[in-house]
Amino acid sequence: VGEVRRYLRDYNPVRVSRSLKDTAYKAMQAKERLTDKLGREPTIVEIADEMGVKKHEVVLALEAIVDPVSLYEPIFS
Amino acid sequence: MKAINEMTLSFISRSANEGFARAAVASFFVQLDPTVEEMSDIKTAISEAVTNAIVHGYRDNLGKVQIHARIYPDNRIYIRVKDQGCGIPDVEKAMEPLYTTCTTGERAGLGFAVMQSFMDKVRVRSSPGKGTTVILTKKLSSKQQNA
Amino acid sequence: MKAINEMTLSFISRSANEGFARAAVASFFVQLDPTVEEMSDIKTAISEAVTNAIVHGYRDNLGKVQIHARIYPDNRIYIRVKDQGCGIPDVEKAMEPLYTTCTTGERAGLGFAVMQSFMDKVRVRSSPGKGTTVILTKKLSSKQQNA
Ligand SMILES: Nc1ncnc2c1ncn2[C@@H]1O[C@H](COP(=O)(O)OP(=O)(O)O)[C@@H](O)[C@H]1O
Ligand SMILES: Nc1ncnc2c1ncn2[C@@H]1O[C@H](COP(=O)(O)OP(=O)(O)O)[C@@H](O)[C@H]1O
Ligand SMILES: [Mg+2]
Ligand SMILES: [Mg+2]
Repeated sequence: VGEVRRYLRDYNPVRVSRSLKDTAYKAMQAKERLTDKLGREPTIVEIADEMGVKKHEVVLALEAIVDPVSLYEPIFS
Repeated sequence: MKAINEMTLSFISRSANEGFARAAVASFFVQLDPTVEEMSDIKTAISEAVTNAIVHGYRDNLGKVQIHARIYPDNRIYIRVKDQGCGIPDVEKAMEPLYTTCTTGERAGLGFAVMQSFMDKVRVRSSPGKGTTVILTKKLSSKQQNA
Repeated sequence: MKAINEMTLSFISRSANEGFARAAVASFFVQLDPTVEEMSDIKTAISEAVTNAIVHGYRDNLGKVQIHARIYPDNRIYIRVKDQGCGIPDVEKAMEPLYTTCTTGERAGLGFAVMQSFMDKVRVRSSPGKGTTVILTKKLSSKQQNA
């Protein structure tokens, strides 16, 4: 039983939510680096190029770290 | 001026779709290569408009929210958020900062003020019982200007 | 089974919108918190379907591409990509791996094969002169199973 439990725990494929947060964190670091280097705010495409990812990946990643506006409709589950 | 690109998005007024709408619109406008700040301003304004449609327009029911977005050759963006919800009896009053019909204390009455401060122009058309349309426009700084 | 959430997206068949469509659909399905692999499969399949609409359906002109996406309570997703372009005379043949009408050598004729390998089911309806509809479905692993 312990082994099955361990297997289930280890078999934990990376979820999009986590990978987006990782990307967002890297994007914020790239943004700071570029701001220093360029002396101005970099564009999203410049950040994506710096990271070697597509611009849409940066957009979606940044979205994942936005505080959601509080809504009082109950979230369906 | 004729738009050089446009898209339309429609979805159910579920709260889960607020983030989706914001991300989808951001994914559309990234072709203009904005900065993170510019994009964040646009996203914040859209959030407020979509949230209003969901929580006020369709207060007691679910309905459709439609977003139409356009890009003009001079770097102007156009966003129209439309609901067929309860409508606003007095638009001018609704747009006053701190005015809210929310009685639970959860909303600050600053949604329209936020849209106005983050976008160049905010237009609202509404008829009670028929729905509300909010039009947001903004001219983005072009890449040339940033260089 | 009734969908618990759905959205519709429509846009012009410009190549700039392929990436947008992929990102927008991905951001709709983020609410299911799929695995990175599942999301990448979905994005790849959508890319192929949207690219086909843009490059084959509207080969010689611009037109509208519509995407309709649904989420079912059992974690099944449904994606319909529709164009009103030239249509496909022989769908069965078109779906054969390596079959392509592209003569520039740019396309490998593997679009439908890719959709089929990344999604559970691919259905295609098409009439010459009227357009093509591709329906992709897939059941995602639920969080509970993996937790
Ligand atoms: N789409 C809408 N449908 C119906 N009423 C709306 C809509 N948008 C705004 N309102 C009304 O305008 C008021 C002010 O909106 P807003 O400035 O966003 O503040 P808040 O949402 O915090 O109440 C709302 O309280 C509501 O009464
Ligand atoms: N939306 C569409 N409209 C018209 N023809 C299409 C469409 N999608 C696919 N086709 C036809 O089916 C063929 C095979 O498609 P696909 O497997 O994606 O390969 P490829 O795009 O590399 O040619 C295309 O070459 C084209 O003739
Ligand atoms: Mg509000
Ligand atoms: Mg193809």
